[in-house]
Amino acid sequence: MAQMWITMGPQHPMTHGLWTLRVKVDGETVVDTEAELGYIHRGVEKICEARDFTQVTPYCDRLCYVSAMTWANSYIYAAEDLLEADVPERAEYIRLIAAELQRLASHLMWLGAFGPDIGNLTLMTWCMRDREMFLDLLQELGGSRMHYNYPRIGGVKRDIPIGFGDRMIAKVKLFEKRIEEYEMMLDESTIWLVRLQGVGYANAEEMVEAGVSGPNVRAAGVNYDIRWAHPYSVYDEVDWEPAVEKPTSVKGADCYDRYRVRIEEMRQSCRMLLDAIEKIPGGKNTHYSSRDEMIYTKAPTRAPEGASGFSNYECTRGASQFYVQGGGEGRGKMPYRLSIRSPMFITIPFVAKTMIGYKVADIPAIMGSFDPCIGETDR
Amino acid sequence: MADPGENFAAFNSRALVEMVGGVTDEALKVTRIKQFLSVLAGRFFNWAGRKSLFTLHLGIKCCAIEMAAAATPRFDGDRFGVLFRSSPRQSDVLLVNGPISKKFADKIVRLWEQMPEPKYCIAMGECAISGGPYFQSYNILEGVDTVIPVDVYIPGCPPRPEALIDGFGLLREKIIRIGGAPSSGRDSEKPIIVGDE
Amino acid sequence: MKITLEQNAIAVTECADAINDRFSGSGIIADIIQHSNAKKYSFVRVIAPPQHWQALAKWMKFEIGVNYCSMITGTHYPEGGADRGWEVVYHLLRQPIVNQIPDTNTVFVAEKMVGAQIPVEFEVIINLPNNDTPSVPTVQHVWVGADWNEKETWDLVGINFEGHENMFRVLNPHDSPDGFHPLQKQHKIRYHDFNEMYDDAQGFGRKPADEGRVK
Amino acid sequence: MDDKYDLRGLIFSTFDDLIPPLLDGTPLEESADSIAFGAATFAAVNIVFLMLFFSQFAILWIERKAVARMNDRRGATTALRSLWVGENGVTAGEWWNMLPFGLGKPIGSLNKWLNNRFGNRDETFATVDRVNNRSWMGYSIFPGFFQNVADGMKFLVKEHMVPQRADRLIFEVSPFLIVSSTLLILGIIPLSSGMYATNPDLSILYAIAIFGIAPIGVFFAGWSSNNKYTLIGGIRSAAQLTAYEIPLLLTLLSVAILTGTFNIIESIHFQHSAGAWNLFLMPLGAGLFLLTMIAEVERVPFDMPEAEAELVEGWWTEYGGMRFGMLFMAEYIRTYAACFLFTHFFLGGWHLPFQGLISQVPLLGDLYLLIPGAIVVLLKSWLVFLLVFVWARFSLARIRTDQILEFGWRILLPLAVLQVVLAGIYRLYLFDPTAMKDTAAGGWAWNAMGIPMFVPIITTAIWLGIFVLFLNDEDKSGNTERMFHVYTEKPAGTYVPGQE
Repeated sequence: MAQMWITMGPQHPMTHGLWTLRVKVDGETVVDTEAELGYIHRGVEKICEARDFTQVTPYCDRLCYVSAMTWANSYIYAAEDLLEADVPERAEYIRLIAAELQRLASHLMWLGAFGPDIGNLTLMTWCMRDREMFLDLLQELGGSRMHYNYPRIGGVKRDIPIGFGDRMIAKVKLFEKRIEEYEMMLDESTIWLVRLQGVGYANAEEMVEAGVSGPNVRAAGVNYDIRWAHPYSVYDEVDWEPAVEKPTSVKGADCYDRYRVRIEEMRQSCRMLLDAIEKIPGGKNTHYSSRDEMIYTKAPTRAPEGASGFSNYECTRGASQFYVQGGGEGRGKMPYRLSIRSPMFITIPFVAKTMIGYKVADIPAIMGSFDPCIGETDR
Repeated sequence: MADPGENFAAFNSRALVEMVGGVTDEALKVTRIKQFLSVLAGRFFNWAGRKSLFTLHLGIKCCAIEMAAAATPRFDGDRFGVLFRSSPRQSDVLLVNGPISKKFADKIVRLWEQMPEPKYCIAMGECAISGGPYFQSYNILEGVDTVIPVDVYIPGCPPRPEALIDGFGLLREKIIRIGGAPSSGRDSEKPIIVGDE
Repeated sequence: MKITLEQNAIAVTECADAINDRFSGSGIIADIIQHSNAKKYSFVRVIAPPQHWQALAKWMKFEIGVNYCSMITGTHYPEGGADRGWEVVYHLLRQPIVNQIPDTNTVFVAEKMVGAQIPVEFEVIINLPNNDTPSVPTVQHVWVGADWNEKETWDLVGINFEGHENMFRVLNPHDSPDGFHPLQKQHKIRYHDFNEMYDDAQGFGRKPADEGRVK
Repeated sequence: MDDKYDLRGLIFSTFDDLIPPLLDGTPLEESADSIAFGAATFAAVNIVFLMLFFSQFAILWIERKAVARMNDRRGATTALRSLWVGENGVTAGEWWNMLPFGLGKPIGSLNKWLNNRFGNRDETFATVDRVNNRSWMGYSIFPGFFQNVADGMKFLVKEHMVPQRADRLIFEVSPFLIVSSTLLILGIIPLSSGMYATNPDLSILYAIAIFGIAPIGVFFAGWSSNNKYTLIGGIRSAAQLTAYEIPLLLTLLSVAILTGTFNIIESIHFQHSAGAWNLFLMPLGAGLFLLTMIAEVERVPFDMPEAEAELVEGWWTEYGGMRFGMLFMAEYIRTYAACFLFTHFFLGGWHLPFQGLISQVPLLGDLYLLIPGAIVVLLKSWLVFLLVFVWARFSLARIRTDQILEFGWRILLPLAVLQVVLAGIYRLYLFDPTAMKDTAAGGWAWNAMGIPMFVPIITTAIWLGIFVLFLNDEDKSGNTERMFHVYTEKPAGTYVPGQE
């Protein structure tokens, strides 16, 4: 049969954003693929060269629209490396709580978007319903639904409100039950299993070689999580285990493994949250004023000439890294060069090649299981 | 355009011939027939058109997530007939929810041209209105209204889903006025800005 | 579970020493630098001349197991002097691949990791002379992950990667003018000093009302 | 047993009484009977068709609201009142004043009275009511029912666009092919024994033949749009329908074998006269019929031809405006027809549940039989739609193309053959034709071994047992490892804060 190229995107339900996947199909089988990015390239790196170190944070929020808090945190750690700031421990705890809440919201958004990819619309509304719980909690911290601008160099913007801890515990405990509901709906449905199992194999070594990171490699059995490999917040003090999937095939992880590993990661986030809110220094029912030394330490605003800062952060989709160079003639307040490493930028071309050999109907399943986010990819 | 002064009793074949028959241009003929229909069934079609706003399922950036949230349990845009269709042929509203880069500019114009009249455009969020935080960028247009006409602006970064729903409400208010007028003939109509008293 | 500071120090020292021993006379210098954020972990910073970069990359990959090329940063220093007009920074990781064999159930404890299992960060800095055609040898065939990173660095910063196959613009539009690389410092951002960064290829300029206005 | 209300007979006798006297003395006198017959048929056909067509809005509404409940939402709330009360306080105008000759004055005064008496303009929750499109006093009558009316009317005024390089003739023709063939199905669907448009002898065959036309239209539409998504959708549709038509035909063949007729109405009569609905005699057949019908009308989980995730909107991607509206409507009419056919073949048509037993009770029995058959049929169909089609659509995922074909050829086809054999055995060896009775009480033709209704009871029990067996026979040990094998040192979910 003749082969033909199909252009999927930029406006296509499969893409979860704006990018183009060009697929060469032979009947229903994918023969070749090409990924094309850049539809929302915004030049954040260039704009940030004209911003203060503090003014960069909102742009980092907007890098990835479903996990704003983790991206802002990632930048903050790079800036703290550059400016040599000290962070109070309570602030680190609050950052951990905020990041894990964001991880829950982000994974729920992923599961919600993954449902329609496979054809299950109910999953989307259920996940978005539960996501609102965590958005409410994050809103108490940052004041906004999506872009919080919450962490500061040397601390956080404001302390957790009174009652936040109790509300969070209640919601997290409720959510742990909801995870079981999802599993009941999905894992016990044969259609869900046959759509995901044995589809989209990705080998661990190839993935690491290609630069894929985060839950996608943990699904293939690589127990690498920056939260323990290069601990940055107080992840070494709270109770958790990295969620790693044991692959059932030598070919690596399939879509089902990637789905399971994220479900498990949500469980681990719940566990972490419940522990962290108990262990937080100063207590969960205390509210310090916004410039209190418990949550904020004043950091220098000017970076020394030639200094550089680097952060390696476990974002919801993998390792997000920031590299900040300070200094320059008379412009020590602004980064001379801000470089952003997005996990999905390297993953998307890899995933495009992963699809070869599967059916057209598997394209959304494979693509969705890798959790693409184009905001951070195109920067 | 539905004019309240038009006589509704004017429905007979002669009127149709008078309005349409003399025109040879195909496109104009179609427009005339549509005009006639909208005069004919005026209110009813206007009501139908504003109560059933199918939105193109186009997610550009942050606001796309709020667009999705507006369709889900807490906000439930379905109450007002706001559904999301993936094909531009079947949608009425182009919801631009993010910055328009130079690479995407001609694509969004094409999407807009693929949508059948009457169609409406909502610019959601700062990026679509003016470039937003990226107004200085080398790759971002200063708002989607540089390439396609916009009916409603919803400011916010991103606007909350309530604001989006309010934007749809204001668009419906506008449709009461303009009816199914083709998008190219609406230049005199002032765009609506949500929250602007 | 975590990698302790002691484990980190041992691994970093081993790696830095190994690089310094192997490439002692070639101008490649490996240092141990401590992060000043978070938990104050250390990493290896290698400063290498461009001509030895490919050899160093292959050696690092196959001898000390650096299997992960995570980020490539190009920087333009128009006033950096004759030797440092451009800088390319590679961030590499050594990340252990364990327990990928099916039907095994090895429980994995970070505190017990030794030797080459311990993850280490590397930062390789390559300074390029101040000219119009900065170029470094490609490491596309060493790490698959370097492929698109190099494409991006060429697209945005304009650093040529010698021997890179299938180079194309990934983020900027394909019809951008030749030689337009927005992150070079001669391009000012809009509204600061210049009306436009470059002649608009597609003709989507600013709105007429804003013309001539400098914010 | 025939339905108590013989509307068709009433129409025919009325026309027979009316028309011949009118034509007395005219040249048409000799053919007066044929004219009366024609006019009566015309009236009956129109009444039945309109009933079927407009009751379709009910299933659209049922789907919308049921889905909303499953998704934890409210669903559409559009009330007809918003026709004259505009948006955000901007009134849409008093359209009744524009009608000629003051025809609309009563509507205006009625509306004024309603607004004065029950209006929510100055109520405490006026905003809430307005936001929720509620009606007077915050009450909402069939909330969202008129949403589908609005959708349909809107499609009417949309621009008609043909893609530039489409095969214009076929592109324009195929929606009509689909819609007209779909409407033909409604022609043979009886609402009750006294209410049907036409009743050909081989109506089962006719229904299946007509169901087979629309796929050609689908393929035409997919091909002519000159779009790769529609092309793939059309080809998928052709492959899927071929794979599922054959089990469907075999299932209907087994229905015909069991009931001994190819006529829908007679097969319904058989179910009552013999004493048990077909559902209890051939649960396997009912299951096969539902599965193949879901595939036939292309709904989740078998909606590959319009898989939204990979093919933007499937084979109708390029259709907009009223063409799309008609296709959408045709889709639902097909679904609705499938529900009717299931009701007729397996759920005993217009017969009430336990009609044989309850009709024996002195007073209650008479009242029970007074329920019109058409209502029973409609309720049963809506229930089938709600419990099978909607529920399946919104709780299951979509199957892949190769899986759907494999399922059709390798599983459904052998099962359908098995069902044909079973039906033959039932008819030949277990059926007692002497015990059939066409009375309100029905017959007892399925007695065996001296136990009344032994055959349906034992059949249902066996198939229910097999179903439960399959339900519980998930290979727990094997599957558990595959399902929940993410491992950690301490299993998640078991952790209690503060305890180590």
